[in-house]
Amino acid sequence: MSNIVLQVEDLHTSFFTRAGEVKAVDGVSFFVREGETFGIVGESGCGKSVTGLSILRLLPEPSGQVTKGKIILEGKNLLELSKKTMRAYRGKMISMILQDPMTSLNPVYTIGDQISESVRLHQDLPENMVEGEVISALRLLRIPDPEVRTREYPFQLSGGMRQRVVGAIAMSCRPRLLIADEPTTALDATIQAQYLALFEDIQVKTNVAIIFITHDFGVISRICDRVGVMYAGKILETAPTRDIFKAPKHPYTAALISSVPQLDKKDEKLFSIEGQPPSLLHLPPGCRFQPRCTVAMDICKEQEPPEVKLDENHSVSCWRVK
Amino acid sequence: MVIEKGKKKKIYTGLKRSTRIIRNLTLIIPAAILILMIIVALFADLGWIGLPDIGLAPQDPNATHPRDKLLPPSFMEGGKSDYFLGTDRLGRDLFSRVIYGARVSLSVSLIVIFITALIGTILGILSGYKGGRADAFIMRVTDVALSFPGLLLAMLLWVAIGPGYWTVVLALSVLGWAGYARMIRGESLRIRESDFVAQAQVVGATTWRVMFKHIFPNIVNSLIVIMTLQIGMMILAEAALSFLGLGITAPTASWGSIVADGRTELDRAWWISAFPGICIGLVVMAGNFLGDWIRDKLDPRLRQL
Amino acid sequence: MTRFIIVRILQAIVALIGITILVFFLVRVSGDPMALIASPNLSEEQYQKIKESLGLDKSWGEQFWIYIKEMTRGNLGESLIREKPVTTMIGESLPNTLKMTVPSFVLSMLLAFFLGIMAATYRDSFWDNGVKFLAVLGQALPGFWVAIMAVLIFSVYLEWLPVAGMSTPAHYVLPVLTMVFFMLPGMMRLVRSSMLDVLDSEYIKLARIKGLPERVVIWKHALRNALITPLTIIGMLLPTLVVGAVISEQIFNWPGMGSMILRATFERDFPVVQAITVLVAIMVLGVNLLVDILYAYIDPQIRYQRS
Amino acid sequence: MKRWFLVPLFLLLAAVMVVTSCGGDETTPATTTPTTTQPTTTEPTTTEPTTTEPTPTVTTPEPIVPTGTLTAVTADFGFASTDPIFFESLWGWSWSDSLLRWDENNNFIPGVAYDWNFDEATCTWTFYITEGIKFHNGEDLTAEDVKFSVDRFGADPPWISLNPWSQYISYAYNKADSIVVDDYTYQFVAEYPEACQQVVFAWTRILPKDYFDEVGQDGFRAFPIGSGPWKFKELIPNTSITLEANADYWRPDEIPYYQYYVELMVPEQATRINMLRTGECDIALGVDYDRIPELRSQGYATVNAGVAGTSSISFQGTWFPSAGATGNINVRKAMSYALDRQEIADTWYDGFAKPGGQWYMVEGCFGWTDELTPDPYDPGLATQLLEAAGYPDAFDDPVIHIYTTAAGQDYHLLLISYWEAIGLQVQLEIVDSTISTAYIFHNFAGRIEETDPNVGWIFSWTYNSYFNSTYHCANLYTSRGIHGSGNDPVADAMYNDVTHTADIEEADRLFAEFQLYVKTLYINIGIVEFDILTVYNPATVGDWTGRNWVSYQDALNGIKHPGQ
Repeated sequence: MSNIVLQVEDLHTSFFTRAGEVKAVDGVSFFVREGETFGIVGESGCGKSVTGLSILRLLPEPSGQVTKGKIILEGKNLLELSKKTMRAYRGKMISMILQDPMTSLNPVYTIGDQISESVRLHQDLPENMVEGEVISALRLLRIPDPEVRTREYPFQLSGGMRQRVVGAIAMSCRPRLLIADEPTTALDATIQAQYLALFEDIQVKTNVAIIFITHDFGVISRICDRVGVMYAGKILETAPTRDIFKAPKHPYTAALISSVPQLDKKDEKLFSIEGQPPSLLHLPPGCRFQPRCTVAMDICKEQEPPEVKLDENHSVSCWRVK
Repeated sequence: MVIEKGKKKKIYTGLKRSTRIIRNLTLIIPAAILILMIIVALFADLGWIGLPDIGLAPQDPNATHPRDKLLPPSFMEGGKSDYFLGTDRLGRDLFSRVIYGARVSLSVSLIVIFITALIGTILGILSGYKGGRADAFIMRVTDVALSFPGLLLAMLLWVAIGPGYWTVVLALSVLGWAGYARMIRGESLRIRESDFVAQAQVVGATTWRVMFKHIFPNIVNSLIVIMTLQIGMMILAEAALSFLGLGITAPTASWGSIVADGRTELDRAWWISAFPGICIGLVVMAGNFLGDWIRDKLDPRLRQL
Repeated sequence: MTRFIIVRILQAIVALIGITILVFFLVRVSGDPMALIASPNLSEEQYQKIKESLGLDKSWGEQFWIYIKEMTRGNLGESLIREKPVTTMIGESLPNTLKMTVPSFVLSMLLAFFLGIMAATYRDSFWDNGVKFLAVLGQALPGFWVAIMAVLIFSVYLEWLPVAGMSTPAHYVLPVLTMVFFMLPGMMRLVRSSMLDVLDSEYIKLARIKGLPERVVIWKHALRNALITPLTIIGMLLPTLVVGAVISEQIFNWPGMGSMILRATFERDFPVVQAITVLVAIMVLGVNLLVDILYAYIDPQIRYQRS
Repeated sequence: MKRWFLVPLFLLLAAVMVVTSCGGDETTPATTTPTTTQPTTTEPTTTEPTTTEPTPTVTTPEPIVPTGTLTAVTADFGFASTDPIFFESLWGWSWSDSLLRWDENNNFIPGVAYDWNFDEATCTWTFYITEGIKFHNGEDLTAEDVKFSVDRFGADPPWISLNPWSQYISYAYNKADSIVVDDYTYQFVAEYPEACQQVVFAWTRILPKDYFDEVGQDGFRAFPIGSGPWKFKELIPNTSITLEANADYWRPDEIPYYQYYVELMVPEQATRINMLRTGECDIALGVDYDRIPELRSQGYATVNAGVAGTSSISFQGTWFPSAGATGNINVRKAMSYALDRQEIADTWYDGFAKPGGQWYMVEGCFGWTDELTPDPYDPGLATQLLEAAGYPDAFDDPVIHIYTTAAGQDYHLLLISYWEAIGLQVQLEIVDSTISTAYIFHNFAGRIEETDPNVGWIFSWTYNSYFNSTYHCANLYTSRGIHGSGNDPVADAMYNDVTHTADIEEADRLFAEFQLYVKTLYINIGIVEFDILTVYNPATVGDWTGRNWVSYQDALNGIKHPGQ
């Protein structure tokens, strides 16, 4: 078993709005090992992205705040670092790939400019070596003609290529942890597949730990080693990908998996979950999934289920699981 | 906000009661002010339904009482009860003048808004829907119109056709359409791409039909927002023209012209400029708030307008 | 890029001709310009003399041709009242106007960008609320009213600043501030909202993810993008600039173009009004052209796509 | 974007608006009638006795040394010409000398000519020019210059086409010959004896012929020189004019006390008053009468010109059928009786005026008679007169038009309200100054025509008066006049008598008779005779000893420093 790169313990993140406190992340714990991909899956608005931003400490100020918990990256609690040190960690130790390749590159600077910025900042390199580093980052993401690309502007590239550039920026300093927030959602299916393959490739080459945030179980099955299912600010089930597909323990996980179209079961009707996720301002009493749960019991409406460890890698929060 | 779009709405679902009341106040107060002003304008006198002697204005706005000149408002020391808001240099009743002034100021701005919205909408839809050369041409003209000083045009018209009510209307209209055209074009461009427009085209609807049957109903919201926001702009523009002496001809009162009349008296008869000035401020604010409210309600995307 | 600029210049020239035609024929369509220019009581002989001297005895087409020809030579006609070439009159008054408008413009822009960016960066802070307050103030108060009040307060009662004229630097304070009041709120509001949009964007998030210091994020990544929108509408500031100049010159007795054209208007000095309108049109087109070029410089998409 | 917080903000703002406005009120006492109504008027004193001693030459007894700068603000430079031939160029009066002058008792006194006489047998005026007068360029003023100036003054249009005085004068320029006898003697041969012609000589400013010939008319207008107490320094159009004292002025006791005189054009009255308050100017011209009590109470002084001004209205082309309602004398009479002159004098002029003001006729002026009384305020009689005229039914278009420029708007609205009170329908026509000038002066090109748009219209005239207004009256009342008002043969004949007498006293008597007659024609209705007040700051400006009964510009060189 390789080293744990990131350990998140009981993370609480809230947004303080005029309407009240919005508990976007409400007690999330997980860890990622070196060279491993941990997937966070859930419907939009469940707090996946906020978890990612909390790790980077890039919540919108002053409304968003981590109220409780620990984020330990290689032994250091990120929440205790000074702003300056944290900044030094970003890009160098942790990096992130954002969802929309069309908007996540600055339109007025060249690709080379945007990558070299990171390189210069985090790697103490002589100026003549910067470009080489930039090009090697582009190569890492298998971008053709990297020498030409460095002089181009984002709008001159296709969506897929832009997302690779974003990846190159993220990987330019060989971080220990990469958070990928729905990096493939905006891409076409074929390009998506290529891009996912790239991730595996990168991981092999750099041994980076990856947190892969997505709403798509298909993607999870393709790339993740372990997965956490998140619902309304909480991770309801954590398990190795294979286990979760084989035997989902939480009704929500089960419902999500059954709503994924599968090629081999053509005639079956797709399952969908009734109702809407709850307002994070006014969480239902008891289990947060209970209003939509088809197998809810009385206790579900009264008390929040505790986390139950089924084995070393599989834990679940549900009254039905004992 | 970094939180995703879907979530943002949910945050506001449980608004506090006080917040809701304040939100409604931003609708109720401006709407009340505007409606009040329109009523005042309409009922200054009832001459238009054959009852010239009945009306809100206590006096003829142009009747002079030289011995009562520059009297302060009746609620102040030295004021006379005949003149609620005091008198101007010729002893004219300021209250009556402000009431009649509402008629001119509001009618000018409403007429101008109607004309400019009409022209702007037609050109905007045409430009956005047709695209190509027509679009390029209309947008170039719009760019120039947007950056051409309307004041100069007002001067040119003043010289060419002489002063008067319709000169003011024309001066404010000639360039005013450009703002609408640019905005409507953007909206039309967006809607042009939508499926129902394509569908209409597939079944062979004529250009004009598509433009007004399919595109127009989808931009009405934005149009209403801009038109509301323009009320204040037009009132201010009319006031600026009056200040420079390019406005409505005397003795007809408009809010702008009363402010202008009073500007030389500011140091000794502040009420002449202050009351119509407050009316201008109120209506401008009311228009802006109402516009904001409608925009938030109908089309939050238009934040930048 | 070059082609883009050339196309824009050509378009500007076409637009200028359009405006000139418009202005030229506006007078003529609305009636015989002689009726405007000459008094109804002129003797026949004098009437003809004036008509000839203005070239009004020729056909419209011919007149227009002469007008354009003279214009390209820098001859904008002669004032009817002052009996002086319009260019001379402009030469007398333009420097004064520039002395007031240029500092006002520069100051407004600097303040608008500084305050707008500060407001957007420190959203909902003291800065931001101050900026929003100023914007509302600027929207709802008639500028001339504010200027008059400023004179009453700062010159008459406090006696800090002179009332009118332009002889010392102190004379510039109130007129310049008046103009700033005209221009600043709208621009500031725009910079703020543009900056807010940029700061909300993904690439700013990415820049932060990279670990860039906040000042680099704001002043390198955000600013250049945030500049695009305000720059494209800088041209639209011209009307405000002109209104501001005319009104401040009127209030502060500044012997510039604004006072001149206002006088000319009231005197029905048609050639002057016409000439200045065309001149301003040239200015407008020039500024738009400049903005286009600047825009192309800032936004690489335009720079590359059109070349 | 939440904007709720703007609601209280706006209320605050409205409060600020009111409060700041009130601020003005606190320091300005509400129009208190000044208890100390002692006008700081300096009684004009004759500075020069009418010397008739033979050939005096310029002597220099302890000349004044001009120091400091006097700054005045005025609403408008008006026609802004530097050529003293123009009636409007009152500035020109500051840098030129005239052939004759007059004193405050309306007597003609020496100007450049120290003596003059009229020989009735030969119909010849002989002028004896003071020796040693120098123009600002150092050249001597001689009879050649006088001839040049007199000839130019009376010459035909078009080259001086904008001068309404010379316009009338050139029609009736009673000139047969103009002769230079020697360097300092000039003769003017008239066609008939005319005592009032001295008015023309008093108006004629002597220009340097050689300089004029050298630089031409345009050059002269760009930089005019004369022999007067002030030297032209600089004119910036629509901005300022600067004069410099002529320290070598040939009348040593009339050398200006100030070295520089700067007049700024400041159109806004509020600005002018503010400049006075802040000390940016010493003298404010064109201040409304109803502001004067307040300014006096704040310590500012006023100086009253020796000759009052008049305000009247005149009817144009009344004899044409197209004149409409004003073609009927009863309507015109009714308009006169409808005016409450005392109220106008008390309110608009704040008591600095009295009923009267027939065209250029002020108490004590040439041709004045006490019988020239204004009509009383009698709305009852006015209504009867209107009934007698059959107004409004007898007229196709009963609307009466009165025109003015934007500056005169309020005053005219005041007049109109009196007429509307007796049932007249009056329309105010705001015209620009060009059109107004064209209507009033018929572009100096002759008579009103029946087709002219202003036939039957009314213009109002508010102006400083002069000691002798015969020529102005010719322009208004006679059929040769340029104001389009006169068309009465009796008036023409009576006027002819006034101008065809060699005896000035006889002319005075005849002119008074003429005035009484033309008043009954109701083509001019006097409204008020008002004081001409100039406001100044007594902390920076001393006594006014100059010839203030002629014009403000003629008074400039007599303004002393405080305590001087």
